[in-house]
Amino acid sequence: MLTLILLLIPLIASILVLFLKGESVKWFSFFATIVQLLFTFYVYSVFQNKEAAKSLLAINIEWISSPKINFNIALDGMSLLMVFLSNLLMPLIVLAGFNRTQERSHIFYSLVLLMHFALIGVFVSFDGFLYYIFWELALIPIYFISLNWGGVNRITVTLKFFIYTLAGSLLMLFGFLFLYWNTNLHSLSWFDLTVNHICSCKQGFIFWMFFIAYAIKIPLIPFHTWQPDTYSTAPTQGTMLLSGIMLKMGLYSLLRWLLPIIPNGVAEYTPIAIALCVIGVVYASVIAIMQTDLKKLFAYSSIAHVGLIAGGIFALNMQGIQGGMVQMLAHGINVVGVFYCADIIINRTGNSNINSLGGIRLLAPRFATYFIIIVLGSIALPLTNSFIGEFMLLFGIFEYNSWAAILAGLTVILGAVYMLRMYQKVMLGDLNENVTVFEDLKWNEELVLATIAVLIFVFGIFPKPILELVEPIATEIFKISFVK
Amino acid sequence: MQAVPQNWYLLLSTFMFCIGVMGVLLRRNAIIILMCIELMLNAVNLLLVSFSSYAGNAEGQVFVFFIMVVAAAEVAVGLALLVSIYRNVASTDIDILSKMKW
Amino acid sequence: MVISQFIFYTLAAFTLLSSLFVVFSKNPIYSVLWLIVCFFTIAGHFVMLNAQFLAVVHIIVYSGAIMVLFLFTVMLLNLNKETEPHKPTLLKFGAVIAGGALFLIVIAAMRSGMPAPYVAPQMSEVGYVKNIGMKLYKDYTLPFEVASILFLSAMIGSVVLAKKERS
Amino acid sequence: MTQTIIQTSNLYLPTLLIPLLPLLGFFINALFGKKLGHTSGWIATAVLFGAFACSLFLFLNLPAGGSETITISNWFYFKKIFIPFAFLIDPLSITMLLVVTGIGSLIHLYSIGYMHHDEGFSRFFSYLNLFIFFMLLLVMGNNYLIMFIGWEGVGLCSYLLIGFWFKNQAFNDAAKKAFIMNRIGDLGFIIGMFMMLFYFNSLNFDVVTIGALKLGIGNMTIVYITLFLFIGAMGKSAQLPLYTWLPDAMAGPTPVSALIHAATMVTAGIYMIARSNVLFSLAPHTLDVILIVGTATSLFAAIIGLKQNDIKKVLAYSTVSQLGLMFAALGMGAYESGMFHVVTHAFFKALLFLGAGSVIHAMGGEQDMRNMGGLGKFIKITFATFLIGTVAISGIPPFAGFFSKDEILATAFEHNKVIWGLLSFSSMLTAFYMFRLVYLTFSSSFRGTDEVKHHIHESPATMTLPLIILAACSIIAGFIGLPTILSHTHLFKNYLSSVFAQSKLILPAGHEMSHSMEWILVGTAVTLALVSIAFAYQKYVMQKHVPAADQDLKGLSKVVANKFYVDEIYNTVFVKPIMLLSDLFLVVVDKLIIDLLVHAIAFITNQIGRALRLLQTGHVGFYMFAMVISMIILLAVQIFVVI
Repeated sequence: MLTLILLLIPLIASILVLFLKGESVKWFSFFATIVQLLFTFYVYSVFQNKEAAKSLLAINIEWISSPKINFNIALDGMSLLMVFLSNLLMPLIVLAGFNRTQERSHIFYSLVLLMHFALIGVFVSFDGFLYYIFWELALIPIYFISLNWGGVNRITVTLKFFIYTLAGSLLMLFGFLFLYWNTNLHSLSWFDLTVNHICSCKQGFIFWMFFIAYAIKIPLIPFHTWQPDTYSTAPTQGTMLLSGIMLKMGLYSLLRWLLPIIPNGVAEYTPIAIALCVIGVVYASVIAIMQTDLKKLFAYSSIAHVGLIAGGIFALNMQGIQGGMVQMLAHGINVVGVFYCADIIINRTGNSNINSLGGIRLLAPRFATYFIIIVLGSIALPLTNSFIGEFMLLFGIFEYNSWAAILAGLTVILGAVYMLRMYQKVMLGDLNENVTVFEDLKWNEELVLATIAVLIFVFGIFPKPILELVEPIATEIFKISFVK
Repeated sequence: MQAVPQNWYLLLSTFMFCIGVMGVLLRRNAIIILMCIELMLNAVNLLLVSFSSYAGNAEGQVFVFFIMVVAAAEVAVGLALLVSIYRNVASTDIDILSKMKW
Repeated sequence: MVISQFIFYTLAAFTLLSSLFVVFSKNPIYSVLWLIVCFFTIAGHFVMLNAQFLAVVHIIVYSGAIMVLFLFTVMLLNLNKETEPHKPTLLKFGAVIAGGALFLIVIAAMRSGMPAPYVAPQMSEVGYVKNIGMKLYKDYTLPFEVASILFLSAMIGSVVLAKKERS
Repeated sequence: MTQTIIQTSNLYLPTLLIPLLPLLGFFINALFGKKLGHTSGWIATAVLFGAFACSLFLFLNLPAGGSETITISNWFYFKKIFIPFAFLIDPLSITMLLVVTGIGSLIHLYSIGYMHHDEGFSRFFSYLNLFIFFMLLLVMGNNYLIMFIGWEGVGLCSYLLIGFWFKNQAFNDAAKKAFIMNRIGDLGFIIGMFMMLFYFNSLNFDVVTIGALKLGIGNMTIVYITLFLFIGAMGKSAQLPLYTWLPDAMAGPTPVSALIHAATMVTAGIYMIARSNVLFSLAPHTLDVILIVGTATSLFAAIIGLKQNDIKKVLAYSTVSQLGLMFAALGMGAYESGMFHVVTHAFFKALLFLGAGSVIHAMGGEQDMRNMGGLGKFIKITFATFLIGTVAISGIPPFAGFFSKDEILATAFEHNKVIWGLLSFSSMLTAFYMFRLVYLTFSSSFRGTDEVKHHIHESPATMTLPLIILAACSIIAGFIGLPTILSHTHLFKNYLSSVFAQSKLILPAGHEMSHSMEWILVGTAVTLALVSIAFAYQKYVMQKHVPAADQDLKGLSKVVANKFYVDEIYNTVFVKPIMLLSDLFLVVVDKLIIDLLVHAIAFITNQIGRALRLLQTGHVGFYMFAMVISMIILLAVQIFVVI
């Protein structure tokens, strides 16, 4: 029941927002997301009490009898982590829009909240079909957000993004249908699928169906070319949604719908998957080094980071899986911060080319401080949130293959290279002639960035609650997906 | 009481239907085509009534009744369309009406 | 029961012939007239099948209303033999062959589904006005009423379409 | 396995306070620095003196040869691997603690004077405090991951402080270079940690040591682990081939160079190896590698140092050279000697840098020695203390450098005569270029402009006081480790003996050197140093030789002055290809291959659509024909195929 409320709050808010006008739209959205966040804390407290959690958090109602589709939502550690991430980022994303004028803001925020609804839905549904519906539903609002509020060239870019992801989803749907007809239970319930595996001879086929869908969403090399364009074109809040939460859908699905469902198939093709991930890490990092567009640089860095997460997951060991989960949270927070900083710079200077920026630190010291904290967080300095995740992921890959770990570990070096190069060109040095005025942070910007900075340190210094939250489910997934 | 085997009705209505199809293919005058469609509809009606009678089930006849309703409405609208087309192109030749392509 | 068979064959022959004439008449007026004949024979078939109500409605709706409409339109547009467009001969052959092929193939397809050659005749009274009336007004009230809305919209639609546009 | 029990030892509170005090200072300075003004410098210095006091308390209260683990919490865990947040207090860490907090507090004091006019005054002190915090974590951690926090953290602070004057992009480049070079080493460190986790399931020093001992001497696993760890040390301690960042790091304010790039951070690599001495002792191959790299670095940097004209660059290369010497000591298994040199070097090198800072302060920012000269008359305290430092580094008895250097050279003589020769040559060069520096700066007459000359003044007391204290230390520090020919008790060795006890059992015991042999070695070393000092005197004081301008250099000296073009080689071999690769990936792979494939799919779909739309002729007759024929075909299929 609590899960259902968690799901319904954004939906109701999304409908109600349509009836509002002006500034009240933003305040209402902010209020709704804060309520949602507080409620998440309550759910977390319930979740800690294992007995009460079972009855309060899961719902399983028959929806369509034939084919057997249930409205099955529940929460486990991983779901809760992802829900927590979404609900943590949502207020920040809404807050980021304060002090910005936007046309038809009530529709915009309605779409944002609808997206929130769909994302939560993806994370809590335990029926394959329901999950697929939410998966596709999440695409619709972001499509319109990018299409209507995006930058130059938005129509082409958004179409490319839409068709790319849709093609992947189609494969996944096909995989689900195949799965449905080839298991003897004829059910898409996660609990059935994880126990009752499909014959291992057919798993390889399904692996590719699912893997490509997720690889496009994550995105992994070579399915990534939609991403840099989309990130740089979409409005900032859209980019934050996309990079912060929507990418995690792909990673989450790897853990939820790929590893435990078809363990043999995964075990068979894991070398290819890891190779793609590791190559992707180095490839995207190297490209990021020479990027001059701020948002594209961050887009490529994001590809490198998620490639590492996916690689750790495919290493199929405990630390890889658990590290992947922790890193999803960390990356979500960092990438939102990074893109918000990029937005502040672009919005103030009207310029996204790092070669024509510089010296901003002289004018906006507070902004510079937050920015460097976020930059350090994303290059995984110890005591920041992404360090432990990266450490565990790399160790996971190391256990799989030490050479792959050394290759993937280049991200430690290359990440520092492109991030510091960017920071130096944008923030340091003397003032560039294009940057004459740069107002320091407004209250809402400071609030967003301060929250992110605090989160970066909190999860870096106290990672244990997160690790403990995901440990049971990580163990379960590891046990199911471990094939001799 | 009915000594005619039902097969004959089937054959008859099929034949009528095919004549209707043939007419549609053969003619270019839209009014004739419309009439051929009526012919096809009637073939179907006949079939339905025969089944209804032989099976002793009134549903078939009710259905025919509704088909007539639809046919009447269709003819009314269709002919109105034709009149307005004729007013524009001064012809009822369907081959002239080939603007709807690509 | 030879009489009923005789009547059936006669009616059937008329039906087919008249429908062939509908298709092959050069003059649209003749087509319309032959179609009226065809409809009458079908009404006859309905009577033969003990569907008196439908037979009457058929005559009223088709022969009475629809055909008048056709005739009226043909005359209004002044269509005659001279204005009648023709297809190339090759296409005409094609059409005939296609129609024939369709007939054959439908018959072949129905072969397995055909009822037995002789079915025990059923003394049915389902076609009586009373029965149909009960059916229509008890079981099919809603569709019946919806049909009237359909008519209304068709009426409005045709008026709107046929009305001369002011330009 | 879980170490959640909180020890209630009397060391608990001071141990906790040592890192917390600088952290507190950092927060105060970072948050309220602007309001505090110049008070922030005093706060930063005060917390460090507090930390120093705590370290002294530990030094006095830790039982001899004992060690204590102070666990604060379980930081995190996965699988069966627990990473505690715990501190290890033993003689080794106390040694480093005293050096870091002691020299650190002196340098803080110095900085109050040095940075007085800088607008980023409080920012500077917050960075310095943060650096000390991370350095203390590095030194105190009881496992490799805590050490790694400090390891990366000091790298970060070094980055922030080198690029302290961030308006200058050249300084920022230097900062970035330092960070990235360090990160290359860090990757090695991380991989080393993975191997330890993989084989020993723990990162705690004691557990790893026990695990390694089980594997035995010469086991390839340990060789790989130690090699990877050594890569980390190469980055942090500026050894060949990763040393190039250290000379560039001189872009930072001079106290930073003294604290981070001479006395403390760069010795982290040596500390780390000394900390994992058992592992390294078990891997003789790695020790050989360390010895070779250390010796090569020592010589290489000394040669470059001969031709540098920037006062800080000379000191930087001398630091690299001295670090190489320390590594050579470690490579020979003489961990105490290495650590001893760390301590003495910390004193005199900090002194030299601070002295150089005082000179630069007096010269109003000028760093080129060709524009100095005769400064001894103007800034007497600086001159005197600087001279003490120079004598100490040159290895003249009884100054500190002599004892530690002599110990290393003696070990080298025993170990391998060639290595001894090379190291002796390198220390001879050291003596030469250090005195070249002194002569060029302080003796003969002033070569700069009158305006600058007018400006020259002695530094304030906050700057001279640390100089005097450090000079005193440079004189007496050597006496904690007197050679056997002079004394039977080597205080420093005894103090650290418990740490290196196990290594001593593993390493082949060297036979005791005869006293006469030792006297000969001491004599040789001192003679060589004196000869090179005399040579420098002859060249720069008697002949008043002034190094030529950069463009007049020719041949070998040009190559040396340009640091053997190492930076340029790295640029062509690594940086340029990566940039090229980046463009290649973006333009060829991303834009051309992948996008071409994607667009090809779209194009094919488009073309099929174009072809199919031609079926849509607009002729109703055609559509009806198509419909009927399709019906026929479908029925035919139903009849003839399916049945």
